[in-house]
Formats: sequence, C-alpha cells, structure tokens
Amino acid sequence: MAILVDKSSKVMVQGMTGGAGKFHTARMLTYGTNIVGGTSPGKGGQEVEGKPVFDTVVECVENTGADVSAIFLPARFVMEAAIEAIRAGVKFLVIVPEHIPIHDMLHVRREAVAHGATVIGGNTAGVMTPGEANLGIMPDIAFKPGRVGTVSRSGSITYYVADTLTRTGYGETTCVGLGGDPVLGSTFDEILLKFEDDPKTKAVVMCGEIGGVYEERACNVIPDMKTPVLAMIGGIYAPPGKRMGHAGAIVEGKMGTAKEKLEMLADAGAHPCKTFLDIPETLKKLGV
Amino acid sequence: MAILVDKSSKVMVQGMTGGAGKFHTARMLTYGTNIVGGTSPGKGGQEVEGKPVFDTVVECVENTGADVSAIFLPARFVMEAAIEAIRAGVKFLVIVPEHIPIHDMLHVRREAVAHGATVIGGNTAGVMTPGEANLGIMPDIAFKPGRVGTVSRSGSITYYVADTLTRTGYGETTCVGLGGDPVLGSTFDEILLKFEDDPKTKAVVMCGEIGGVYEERACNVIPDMKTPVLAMIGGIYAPPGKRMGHAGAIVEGKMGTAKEKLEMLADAGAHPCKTFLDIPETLKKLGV
Amino acid sequence: MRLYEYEGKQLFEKFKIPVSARRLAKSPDEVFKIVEKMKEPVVLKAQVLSGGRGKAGGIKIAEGANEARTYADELFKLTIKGYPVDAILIEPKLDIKQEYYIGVTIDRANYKLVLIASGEGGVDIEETAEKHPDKIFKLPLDISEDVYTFDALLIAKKIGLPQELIKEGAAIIISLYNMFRKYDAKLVEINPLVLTADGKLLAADARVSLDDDAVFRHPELQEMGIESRHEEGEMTPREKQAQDWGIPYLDLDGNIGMFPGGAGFGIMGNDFIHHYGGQPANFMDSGGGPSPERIAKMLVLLDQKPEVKVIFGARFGGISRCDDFAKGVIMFLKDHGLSKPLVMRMTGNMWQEGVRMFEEAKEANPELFEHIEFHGIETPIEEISKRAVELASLEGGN
Amino acid sequence: MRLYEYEGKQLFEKFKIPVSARRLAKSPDEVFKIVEKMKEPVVLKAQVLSGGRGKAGGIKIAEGANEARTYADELFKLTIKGYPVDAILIEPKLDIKQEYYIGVTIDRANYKLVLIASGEGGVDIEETAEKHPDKIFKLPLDISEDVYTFDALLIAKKIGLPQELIKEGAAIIISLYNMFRKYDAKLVEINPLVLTADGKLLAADARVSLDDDAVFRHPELQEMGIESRHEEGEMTPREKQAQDWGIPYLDLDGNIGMFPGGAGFGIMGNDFIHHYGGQPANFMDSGGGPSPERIAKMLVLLDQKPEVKVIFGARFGGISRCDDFAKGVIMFLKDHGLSKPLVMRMTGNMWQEGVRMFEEAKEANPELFEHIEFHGIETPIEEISKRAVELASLEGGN
Repeated sequence: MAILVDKSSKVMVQGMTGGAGKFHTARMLTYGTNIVGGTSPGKGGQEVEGKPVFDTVVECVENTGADVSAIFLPARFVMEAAIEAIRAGVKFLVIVPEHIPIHDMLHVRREAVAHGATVIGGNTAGVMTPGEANLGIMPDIAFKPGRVGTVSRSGSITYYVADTLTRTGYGETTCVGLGGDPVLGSTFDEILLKFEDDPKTKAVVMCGEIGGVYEERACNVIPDMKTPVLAMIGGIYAPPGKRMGHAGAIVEGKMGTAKEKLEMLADAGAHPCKTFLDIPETLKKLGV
Repeated sequence: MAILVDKSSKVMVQGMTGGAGKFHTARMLTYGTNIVGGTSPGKGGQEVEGKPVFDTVVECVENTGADVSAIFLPARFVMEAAIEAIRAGVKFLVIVPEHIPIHDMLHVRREAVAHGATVIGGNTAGVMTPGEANLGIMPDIAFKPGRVGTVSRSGSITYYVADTLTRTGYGETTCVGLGGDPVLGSTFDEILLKFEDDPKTKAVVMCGEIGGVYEERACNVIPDMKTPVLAMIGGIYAPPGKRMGHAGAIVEGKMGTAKEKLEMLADAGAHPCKTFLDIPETLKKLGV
Repeated sequence: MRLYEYEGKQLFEKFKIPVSARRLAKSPDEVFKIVEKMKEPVVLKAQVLSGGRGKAGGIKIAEGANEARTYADELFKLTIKGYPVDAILIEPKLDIKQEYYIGVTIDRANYKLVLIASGEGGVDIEETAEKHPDKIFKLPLDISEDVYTFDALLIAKKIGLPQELIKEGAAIIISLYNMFRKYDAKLVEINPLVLTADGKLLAADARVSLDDDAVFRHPELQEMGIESRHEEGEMTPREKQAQDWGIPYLDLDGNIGMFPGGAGFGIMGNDFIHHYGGQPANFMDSGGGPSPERIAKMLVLLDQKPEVKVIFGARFGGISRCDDFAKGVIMFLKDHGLSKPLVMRMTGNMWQEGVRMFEEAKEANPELFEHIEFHGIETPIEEISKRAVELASLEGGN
Repeated sequence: MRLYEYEGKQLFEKFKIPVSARRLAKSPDEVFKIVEKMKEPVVLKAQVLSGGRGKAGGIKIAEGANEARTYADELFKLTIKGYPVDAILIEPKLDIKQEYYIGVTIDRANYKLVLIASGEGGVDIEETAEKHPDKIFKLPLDISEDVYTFDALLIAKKIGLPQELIKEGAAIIISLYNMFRKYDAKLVEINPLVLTADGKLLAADARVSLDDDAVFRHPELQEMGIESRHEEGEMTPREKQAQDWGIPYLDLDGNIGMFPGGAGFGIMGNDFIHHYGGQPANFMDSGGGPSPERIAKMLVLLDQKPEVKVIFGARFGGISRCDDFAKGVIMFLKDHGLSKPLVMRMTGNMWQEGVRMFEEAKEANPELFEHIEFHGIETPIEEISKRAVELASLEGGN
C-alpha cells in the first residue's frame, strides 16, 4: 500500500516529446515506474522509450488505460494540459514545471475539485513511492521502502528527509512534493488525510515553509489524526518580508512567519523538529 | 392550491419605477396580487403604489420576504436582473420583456437550474392564478377560478383559452404564459409536471406554436401523466420557412412544423384541439 | 440577422480563420476589371442571404476576365430562393483536395451551444446529418464554457484532418467558437473548410447569423460596415411598406384581411380562418403594446390591398391596451375611412375604456362605423372567424 | 511585479475608473514647470514600489510652484522602506469629504478571489482589518465568476457611499475586478477611493501587483510603457550583480557563504547554520536545473564577498543534475579559483557522474581542490552545517 501512486498506477507523461519529458520518462522507467504512454499534440504516432505518444489525453487513456499523469510542459501550457487530463478521467496529476500563472492554477484547482482529481504542484519534484513508482524528478538514491510518509513544499527538503529516514532505517511509504509555487494543486491537510488512511504509514513528516498558506490548513486535521505528524518549517531565521526566491516565500502580513506556523502546528498536536536529525529521534520516542 | 403563484406568494417587481413597472404594479395590486415591494438600482427608498423600492433584490428579500419576482425592464438588463433574483433566493421569476438576447437567456437558464428556480419568459404575458394572483400583464376579464390549467407560448392564446374555459364554466387553476422568445426560461414538460402534481388541476391545455422547440419536450412526460392534456398548435396553415413575427416562429429544418408537432403530441397521448371551442367539448368527453 | 459571405469572412479574418484573398464587385464591369488584374482562374460567388446557392447556379468558375463578365451578367440576373444577387465575391479558384464542415449553433431545447463538424463538407450538411449521422460529430457546450485545444484536436482528428494539420484545424475550430460567443451568434458555419492540393486549410464559405436582439452590444460591427438586417427574401411592395412602418407583415393568397392582436393569435387566427373554409390574405403581428398610430397603419395596409374583401379584427388587450387599440381604429376611420366590412372582437385590459371610445365616436360620426360589426367577450372568437369567412364568400372575390 | 501609482492609474483609465488629471516629473525643475502652469494647489506624490508612503513623508501639498520645487527636492532625496524615489506624480489637490477602500486579491488557501471594501479608506487597511473587522466587507468569488452590478451595488451601499453615487461606485468596483482578472493581478487596490466635496468619486491612489509568471500574456502592458519588474527594495551591489545574472540572492550579515541547491533547502539551510551557532552571509537559490555557468557564477558571488569566511555547499540533484553541478564548480575553480574553504555535500540524480568529474579534475589539478572538503550521501547535511560553523569560527571574522 501507498498513497497516490504505486506499481499498479498507469502513468502517462504530458509533454513526452520535449527535452525534460524525454529525459525524465527514461529515468522514471528505469526506476520501474509503470509508464504506459504520453501526449504531445501534433506528435501522435511517435514513440518515446518505446511508449506510444498521442495527440490528446483522451486517446492516451482510451488506448493505455492511463490513470495518473506527470506534466512536463512549459508553464503557459500547463493549465490546459491539466484540465485536459482531469476531464479525460485522470485522477492524479503531478505538475512539475514552475512559474505557472496563479490565475491558471485557480482554474486547475476548480476543475480538480469538480472532477474529484488530485493535483500536486506546480513546481514540485513529484511523488515517490519507493520500490514502486517515481513520478517526477526525484533522485532515487535517497529513497527506500519503509513506514514513514513525507510531504514537503520543497523538492530538496523532500530528498533530505528521505535521505535521513532511509539512513536511519525507517524508510518511506510515499514522499509527496507539494510544490513551491504560490498557489498549489493540493494542500497539506489533504495529503495528511491520505496518509491517515494508509495502514502502512506509521508516521508522517510534513515540511512547510515561511510564506506558505497551506501549513495552516494542516492544523485543521492533525488533532483528529491517529497517525503521528512530525513538522518542520523552513525560514525560522529568515528576514521577514524580503523576497527569497520562491514567490511563495514572502511573509504575508502577520500570517505565515515560520515560527508561528511551527507553534500553531505544535498546538494542533504535531511534533516539531528543527533539523532532519530530530526526525529519527522523535520517531524513536513515538515508538514508530 | 395552484402552481407557481398563489395568494400567499410575496411578489416583487424588478424595474418597479419604470413606466411599465408602475402601470402593471398598480394593475396587479388591484387584482389582489400580494406585491410586497420592488427594485430599481439607485432608487432605493422611493415607493410605488405604497410599496417600498430597493436598490437590490437582496435588500428587497431581506425586508419583505419576497419569493417571486416579475421583471419589467428593458431587454438588455434582464439577464443581470434575473440572475440577481435567482441568487437572492427568489424561486419563481416572470420575465415580461421581449427580445432578450439568446445568449443571455442561456445564462439565465443555467443559473436557474443551478439554484432550483423556475423562470418563465421572456416575452410572456405572465402567470395568472385566478382569484389569487395576477403576475404580468394578463387581462383579468378572461379568468375565473376553476379546474383546468393552461400553458401557452403566446399571451393572446392564453387569453382566448381562459376566455373559453371561463365562458363554459370550467374555469382555470393557473394559466402560464411560457413566452414567445426563441429561448425560454421554462419548457412545456416542466410546467406540465407542475400541473400533474397539483390536485386541483383536473386537465391541462397546452398551446404550442410552429417553430417552437419546447413542444417536443412535452412528449417525454405526457405518457406518464395522470392528468389529461389537451393540445393545440398554432401555424398548421402557416407558410413554412417564412418569418412570422415571432423569431421563434421560423420552422427549423424538418423539426417543428405545426402539423408534426400536433401529431407527435397526439401520439404521446394528448388530446388535439383545432379551435378553442374544441376544448370544452373534449373536456366534457373526458368527464373533467 | 444573416451576414453575407463577404461580411462573414471579414469576421473570420478578425479571428484569424484563414480565408482567400478576395474582392467584391457590384457590376459585371467591376468583375471584369478585377479579374483582368488577377491573371488566374477565379470563382465568382453570388452574394445572397440564403443557402443552396451552389445548386441554384450561384457559383461560377471563370478562366479569364471576359468569361467572368459573361457569368457575372447571368449571376446578377439570378434570384436564389427569392433573394436577389446584390454583389459578387471574386476569389482565386482553389485546387481542392478535401472538403470539411465546421459549425456552431444553439440547441435551444437543451440550452446548449453545439459544435458540429464533419469530414464531409461542401454538400448539404443537413442531408449528411440525416443519412449518415455517424459522419457528424457534435460537442455540446455550456454557454459559459470555453472550448479547449484538446477538445478541438479530438474533433479535428475525428473528421479526418491530416495529422500535420490537426493543430491548425483545432485553432480554426476554437476561433469559430470564440467568434460565435463574442458576437452573440445563432449560427456560424464554415462549409466547406477546404484542404487545398498544396496542403493549406481555408474557409471557402462563411455563413453567419447573429442575434438581432444582441446587435446593440456590438457597435464594432457597424464600424466594419456590417449593418442590422433581417433574414428575409424579396418582399412585396406591401411587405416593404410594412417593414418601413415596423410592422411584421406577410402577404398571403387569400381574401380575408387579418388584423389580430399578438403574434400568437396572429398565427392561430389564420388557422381558424382555414378551419372554417376561408383564406387569409396576410399574416400580421401588432407587436407588444402597439401605439394608436401603429394600429391605424395596420388597417391602412389591409384596406388598401385590393384582394382583401373583409377584415377580421381581434384584440385581447394584455400589454396592448384596448383603449389604445380603440384610439387607433378611430384614428384610421377618421383619417382614412374603411372601404370594406370589418368584423371584430375586443376585450381584455381597459376594454371598458375602449368600448366607451367607440360609442362616443360612433355617436359623433355614425357613418364611419357602418361597415363594422363589433363584438365583446360574450362572442367566442370562433364566431368572429366564421362570420369573416361568411362575409368573404358573400363579397365574392377569389 | 508591482506597478507605480502612475502606471496603475493608466490601467484604471483604461477600465474607466475615474482618476485625476496628473503629470509625472523626474526632477524638481520639472515639478516647478508643471505646477507653475497648473495655477492651483497640488499634491506631490513620491513614486515608489512600496506602501506606507504617506507615513514616511512621501506626500506633500504645495500651494505654488516654488513651494512645490522645495518639496520635490526633499522627496527626491527620500528613501521609503529602502525604495528610492524615482519620480513624482503631480495632481490637483482634492477637497476630500470621505475616503473609502476597494481592493481585490487572492485567498490562496481557499482558492478564491476576494473583493474587499471598507468605508474607512485612506489609512492602513490591515490595521482596520485587525481592529475593526466589522468595517471590512469581503466577497469571495470563483476565478471563473463575474461580479455583477447587484453584487457591487450591495458593497457600495455597505461601505456607505451616498445613495446618489452607488451606481457609480458599483461600476468602479466591477471595473477593478475586471481589471484584476484581465491582467492576471495578485493585488489591485484603490486606497483611498475619494469622495470630493463637490460629490465626485476618484481613485486617489492605485496599487497594482501583477503575476510575473503571467506577464507574457499581456504584451499591451509593454506597449503602455509598463515593463516587467520585481517587487524589491534598494539592492546591494552584489544583489544587483546577482539579479543581472538571474540568480535569486540576498545579502545577510553573517560570514558563512550559502551555496545551496533549491530554494527549499536554501531557506532551511540558513536555519541549520543558525541552529549550530553560525551566521549565514546570504540567501541564495540556484533555481531549478541550473546550468554549469550559473553554478560558477553563484560561487563567484560568494568568493568575492569579503565577509564570507567559509562556503557551505549542498547539492541534492533532482531537476538539478549533479553532473551539471560538478561541471559548474570545476568551471569556477579553473576560471576563478577558490580563496576560501568550501565544505560541501553532493548527492542525488547523476551523482556518480558528478563524483567522477570531480575525481578526474582533482587528478589533473589537485591544487584547485585544496580548500574543499567533499562529502556524499553518507554524511548527514547536519554534519556539513556544523563543520561550516566550525570552520567559520576557526577563520575568525565577525
């Protein structure tokens, strides 16, 4: 068991014939991800790594049974691609590109909610269920099958957390990159609830960030969760209000300083961690 | 009992301070219609016939409890007015003006369906529940409380049918003017089903017209109705394909000649009538 | 409001739908001059507000300027389904490999917009729809919905566009749909969308009908020289007169002048006349809430038509008030006089006022009313219809 | 991308939101000349990409041209929240009766647009929102939803616009919302919307922030002279250099040069340094999939900063591949040389290739690597952080 993606998932790649699409299709396949095909409008009939390319998602779904999609397209094409996949019945989408217009993401979210689909990203490293599927751009070296789920806004944090969990023997069930863009397809609370329903996941590490708006939503669900949640927040020492690379990393008014987020999460029942090394120690204390 | 409007309905008038709005407010009140107020943006605080005028429907509903609206506004303002009323919780709307842009009516219908509201018109004479409420522009002389419901596309036909029913002692439960515009807020089948649920209505007279597209929908519900349906269709002898005043009265391809409509309705179980005098005769035969 | 092909193509260009270079000519000489300069085979297309132009001989191919002038002579004399040829559109002759159909219209019964496409364009699409419904692809859309590229790509593939052109075809489909929504259209069609021998897609014809009731929202149409106009054929002089007066009116072949209130009974009343063995001389609609002046003009139209032997009048006052109606009839009687029998019924809103006006006018000028048989709500309209038929047969005539 | 007030007002005019006549001046002399011609009291407003301008003395009222020049001198010397004054906007002084607030922004957590309005404009709206939430009216809207006149009328009434101006106020609200959607805005504000003594509504200020990632959709902005720009204050020379190179970079006060991969660990890594008792000298983000050239430039920035005593390097290859990373580091070492100790960890995608490149380069030029302590996945990143702090304290410095 895992969440969002496993070895039975039939994965398609949107933008499969582009540079990034080709490169990561090969990588994901090497990991054993069950990639069944992809799309590239106007390039239907071609192949990438021996997998068929279609002009539209509907054709890809009809011919391959794809139910999960990884999007590798320039930001301006993402909205239509995501809506296309959602309307074609794809239930889980990973949006890898960054800098997607915010209004576009609002449209994507709206379609996802209307059709009961889950979208993660944009600007996500993807989702990894170790030993089963690697969806996105995550480096497999960090990951091993195990019993802790992770969800982070940042790709690099996802890797460090997995690296730590792997080194200390806990391993991971599924690692979810929520994404770094200011408006995201999914929120922390939604992913936490998916882990809560996964019997193999014995604890979840969530890593938020200064300036994000989705950490607060996690506080609504943590109190009712049986699975323990460990929380890290990046940017405790960041100068407030200065731009820090991620558009999302601007402190918005009083809400969203890293310190406040961490306190709020602790109040909700999460176990705060300051460095990655705090994670295995906390898990040990919790008897995970 | 009656359908759509009765003496307990709290009626508001949108466009109450305009010429037609004022005139018909007075007429409707004289008939005994329970008019509680109206709207005219920018004219909130005024009165018409002693009834309060508000800037918005929300204010009118909050202050008067209005649940039904009659719209007397220039065609170009109807869409917003109708959507305003629907969103403010008004459940039944009568759109009196004609020449409403077709695309606007598609938007109105969409909102109505989404909010469970019933809209009739545009270009309708309104709805009359004799002895209880007169909503729109119908001449009260033709109407008397009774046991037959009527629904027609045209105002004048509504009057002639009621005139006939009144003269022959049947009287009417409610008379519904579906409207003459090419795209209408309600369809024959929807109104027929409301009559079917009204215990006081012992039969329904429906009067369609050459070129309309809603007569066909009636055939979907007539076979399952317990209440007998009498059907008239105007334009049996009309030259096909020539424009005849009503934009709706253009024969659309093969569909919609008056003769075919009448045959189709008869096949569905309706009792065809050729003149108004056929109505009381048919009712007599049916034992209504 | 139907547009001419050349106007439709102006809109197509605005929405980047590919069309041929083209010129409009209003006389055979103009055609000659234009074709002389083009130095290539051309197609001459009669500009009429009607379909079925090809079958009616409204399209000609000419190799040179002289031939073009000869054809133009013919075309300008043509009447297609009652529509005169106002102008000729001249385009280079295309080397056509395949013809497709794309259209957008409204499914009124289901409150949807519908995108329609077929791989078999260029012929009568209604015939294809009837005989080979499997060759017609329909996409119903909500009025608030966009067409996305993926929707359009699927349609482009279904109708069999070559793989290398599906993106371009999709763009055309999206543009046509956007144009439909932008201009409050009732119908837009590219029929045919042509694939040329050198692999280009072109809208070879343009059929555009806009919603008259929404033209006020599009002042830019007027700036483009596209003016408000109704979809109608050649009119009789009386129909033209009625149109100038703003009265919906159609001449028919009978002898009973129809003077009804409302469009609904305007239609049904004609049926009644037929039912009782008579023949209406016209269709007429007073419009909602007509002024006395308009009522008077309606009567002028009928009184002046020689074929009319008797006038059938019906007024059920709703938004049209009986007092205004009576005022108009009296105005007509005083200014014009009535030369034929009129049997009429009046009831509805303000009927008491209407009756009082008639009574006063009759008292003052009884001679004006000698041809009039007047009834109120007590007489069924069927009796009035029968009486009109009876009077018409008494009067003789056709 | 934040717009200047005068740019925001250009957009307002396009959407028919009423604004004063106004002139822009780039020097005190220009101010003098403009005010001399105006012959009325004026308001001089410093144009800066920051809020809180009024409180910082960025707004002056002058009765005549001489006074205006004196104030302009002051204003051009001002720095407001780190932002220099680039220009002064000159408008006639308004006789203000009442000030309102209208804004539109995005509620990211709930995926809604929000229309915000208050009868108490002109002051710090965030303060009002906090202390008197009942005086702020919010209307959440779906991205695909229109604001209708009735919505806007209700808001206009709620914030207390005079009855005779509610329709005009509603029109302004609708325009602001339409502008927000049309230009992919993140924030648009009229603060204050002013009611003048003679009963007119005017947008007295304009705050507009657009989504940088959507500017490509709006070429008309460039036609209007509005160019892409980020929201940032006065930059240090190194920050400017970094911006020219397209590298997100901020100078901080510490002595450990941060050379991380990814923004997420860019932020978290700084926390780690603090956690182990050190002080980062900067924030930096490599961006996704940086080129070797970019990697080299990141190191140049740190090596050239005198305050940096030690460089902390971390690369977890995801979309950023370790081979590209190694290439960049080697390029830097060869072209530029490293003058400070560097402790780094590299793992992730293509790490084997990266390690091999380092080994080959080291074999060829061992001297280039003498300041480098290199680690792989076997060493926790916390150890690297600790080691950087340790090295920094060994090196001394601040």
